[in-house]
Amino acid sequence: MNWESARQFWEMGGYGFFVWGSYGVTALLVAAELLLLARRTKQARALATQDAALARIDAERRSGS
Amino acid sequence: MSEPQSSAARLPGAPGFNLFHYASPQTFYPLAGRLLWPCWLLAAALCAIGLYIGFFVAPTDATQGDSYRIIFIHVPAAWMSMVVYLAMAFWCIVGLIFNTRLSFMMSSALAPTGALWAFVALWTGALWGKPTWGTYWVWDARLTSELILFFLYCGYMALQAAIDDPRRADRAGALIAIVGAVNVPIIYFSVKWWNTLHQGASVSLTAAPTMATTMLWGMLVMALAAWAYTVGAALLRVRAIMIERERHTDWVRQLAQGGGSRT
Amino acid sequence: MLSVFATVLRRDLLLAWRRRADVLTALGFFLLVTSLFPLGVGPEPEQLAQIAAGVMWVAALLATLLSVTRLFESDEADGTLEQMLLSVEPLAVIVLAKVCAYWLLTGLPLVLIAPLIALQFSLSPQETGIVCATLLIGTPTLSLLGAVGAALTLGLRGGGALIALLVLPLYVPVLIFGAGAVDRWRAGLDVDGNFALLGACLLVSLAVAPLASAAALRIAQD
Amino acid sequence: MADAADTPMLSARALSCARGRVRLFAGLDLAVRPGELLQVAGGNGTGKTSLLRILCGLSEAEAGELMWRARPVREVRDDWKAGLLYLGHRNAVKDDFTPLENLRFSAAIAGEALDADRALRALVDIGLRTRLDVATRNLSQGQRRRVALARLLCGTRAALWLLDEPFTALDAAAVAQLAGAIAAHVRGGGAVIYTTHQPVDIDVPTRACVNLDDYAC
Repeated sequence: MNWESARQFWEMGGYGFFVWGSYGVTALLVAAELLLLARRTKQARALATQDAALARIDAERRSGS
Repeated sequence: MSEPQSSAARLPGAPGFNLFHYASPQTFYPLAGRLLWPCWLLAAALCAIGLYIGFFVAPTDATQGDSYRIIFIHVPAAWMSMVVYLAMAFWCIVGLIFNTRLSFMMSSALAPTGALWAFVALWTGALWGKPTWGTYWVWDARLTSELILFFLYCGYMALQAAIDDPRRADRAGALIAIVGAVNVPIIYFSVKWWNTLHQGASVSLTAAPTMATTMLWGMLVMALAAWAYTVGAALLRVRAIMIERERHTDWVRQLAQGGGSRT
Repeated sequence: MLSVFATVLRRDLLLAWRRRADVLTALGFFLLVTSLFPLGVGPEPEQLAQIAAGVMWVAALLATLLSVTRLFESDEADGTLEQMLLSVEPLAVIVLAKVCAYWLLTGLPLVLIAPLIALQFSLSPQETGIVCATLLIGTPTLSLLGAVGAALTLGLRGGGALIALLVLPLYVPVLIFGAGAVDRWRAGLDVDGNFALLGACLLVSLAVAPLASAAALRIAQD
Repeated sequence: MADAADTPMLSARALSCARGRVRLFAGLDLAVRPGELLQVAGGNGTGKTSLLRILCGLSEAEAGELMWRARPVREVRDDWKAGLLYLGHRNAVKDDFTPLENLRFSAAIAGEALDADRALRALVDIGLRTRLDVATRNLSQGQRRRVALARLLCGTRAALWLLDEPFTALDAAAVAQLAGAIAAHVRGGGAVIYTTHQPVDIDVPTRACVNLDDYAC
C-alpha cells in the first residue's frame, strides 16, 4: 500500500493537481458521453413510437373509410 | 448493384453459417441490446482493477514520483484512439465492399468515442508533461500525431454532419476515413522524422520511466476497460442510429409497438 | 484517353482565360499573407530568413485550399459535371486534367513568384532555389489532395472550412518535407532526402487522388 | 439470340429508389425497345428525375436490376455509357463559351467525334444562326436550352436519349423542331425516354407511358 492516509492519497506526492486533473476530466468526459448517448437513445425511441402511432392512425383511417 | 436487402442473402457456397445474418440492422439490433450490459459491467470491473493496480500496487517512481500514474489513462487512451480509427476504416472498407448499411453505421457510431479518446490522450499528455518537462505542450512525435489524429476524427464527423442524405454521408465519410487511415502512419513517420531534425528544441517521450511489470499490467487492464467501454458506447450509439435511419421500415414500427423493450 | 485529357485541360484553361481575374485571387492571397508576416514578426533579417520557408509553405498551402472549391463547383452548377460522369472516358482522367489545369493556374504562379518573396525574407540565392524547387514538387500534391476534399464537400454548406479540416491533416507530411528542406540546408545537412520524399508524395497522390476524387464525385452526384 | 429488334435496349426490373429517408417508388418494371418512345409521367416529386438519373447511371437504385440490351449494366458499362445521352434540367453548357465551343467540348467530353460542319448545321437548324459567337451567358433561357438541344441534332452515336423535361422554356417553333428530331431518332431505330409537363404531339408509330404514381410508396 503506497498511502498511509486519504490525505496523502489526495496529494499524490505533490502532483495531485495533475493526476486528478487527468482522471477527473476523463471521468467527466466519459460521463458526458454516456449522458448524451442516453438522451439520443430516448429521442430515437420517441421517434419510433411516434411512427408507430402514425401507422396505427393510418390503419384506422384505412379500415374506417 | 443491389444491396442484400433481406438478411438471408447467403454467400455462395457458405455452409449453414450465414455471414450476412447479422449484417442487416433488423437482426443486429436485439443482439446489440443483449451485449450492452455485459460491456458496461466488464468495463467497470476492469477499470476498478486497473485503477487499483495503478494507485495501490504500482510503486512510486524514483525519478518522477507519483505524477507518472497518469500513464494509466494516457497510454490506454492513445492506444484506443488509434485502434478505434483503424476499426472505423475497417468498417468503412467492409461497407464499401459488401454495400451493407450497418457497417457504415458502425463506423459513424465509433467516431465520437474515438475522438473522445484522442482528446483524453492529448489532455492527459499535457498534464503529464507539465511536471515532467515543465511545459504543457511538447512537440513530441507521438503527441503531435495524436493531435493530427484528433483533427482527422473531427474532419470525419464534420463531413458526416454536413451531409443530409445518409447514403452520401456514409460513403463520403468512408472515403475520408480510409484516406485518413492510409495517411496516419505517413503522418507519424514524417512527424517523427521532423522531430529528430529539431531534436535540440524538444525532449521526446521516450524518456518514460522503466516499465515495472505492475505498471505494464495496470496499463493493460485499463486499456481493456477502455476497449470494453468503447464497444458498449458504440453499440448503444449504433442502436440509436439504426432507429433514426430505419424509421420508415416496419421492424422499427413493431419495435415501438412492442413498448420498445430491451429486445 | 489522351485526347480527353488534352481537351479537358484546354477547356479549363480557356475557361480560366475568359475569367482572368479569378486566377489572381490565389496569387494575391499568397503575396498578401507572406508580406504580412514581417509586420507581425519584426523586420530582423536573420529571424525572417529562419521562418521564411515555413511561412511560404503555409501560405502556399492555404492559397491552394482557398481556391480549390472552384475546381468542381462551377461545373456542378451548370450540369457539365454530370456529363463528365456520364462520359465513356474514365472519370479519373478527366479529374486529373482538371487538377492539372487548376495547378497551372494556382500552383505554378506561386512557384514563379516565390523568388520575389524570398527577397523580402532575405533568403540567400541557394535557399531561394531550394524553396522554389520544393514548392514546384509540393504544390501539385497540394492540388491533388485538395481536389479530393473539393469533391467530397461538393455542394455542402460551409464547404471552404470543411475542406480545410478534411485536407490539412493530409498536408502535414508534404509541409514537413517541403519546409524542412531549407532548415536542413541551413544546418549544413543534405536535402536529397526531402526531395526524394516530396517526389514520393507526389507520385502516390498522382496515382491515388484522381481515383479518390472520381469516387467522391460519384458519391456526391448520387 | 432473340431477334435484335425486340430485345429491349434498356430494361429495369423491380426498381426501387429512395431519396434521403423517403422512398419514392418501388417494384418498378420498365423496358424500352429500339424504335419506341417512352414517356415517364407522374406528379411532382414522384421521382421522375430520380428515375432518369438511375437509368443513365448517375445515381444508384436502392434495389432492382438494370439491363442494357438484355445484359446487366455492370458487365457492359462502356456500351451502356456510349449508348445513351442524358439531358437533365440543367443545360450542361458553360456560360463563358460560345454555343459552338459548348457543342464541341461537350461532344469531346462524352468521348464522341463531332463533325464541325454538322455542328454548324445543327446550330443553324435550332435557330442560333445569329448567336454563334456570342457567349452563352448573354443568351435568353430558351436560347440556352437550344444550345443544349443542339447536341441531339448533330448526329450523336447515342441510341437511347434520356430527356428530362426537354420542352421547358422553348417557344412553339423550337418545341415542334425538337418533337421532329425525337420522332426522326425513334423512327431511325433509336429510343427516347422523356418527361414533360406540357402535352406535346410526337408523331411515332409505337409509344408507351409509365406513370410513377402507380409505383409510389
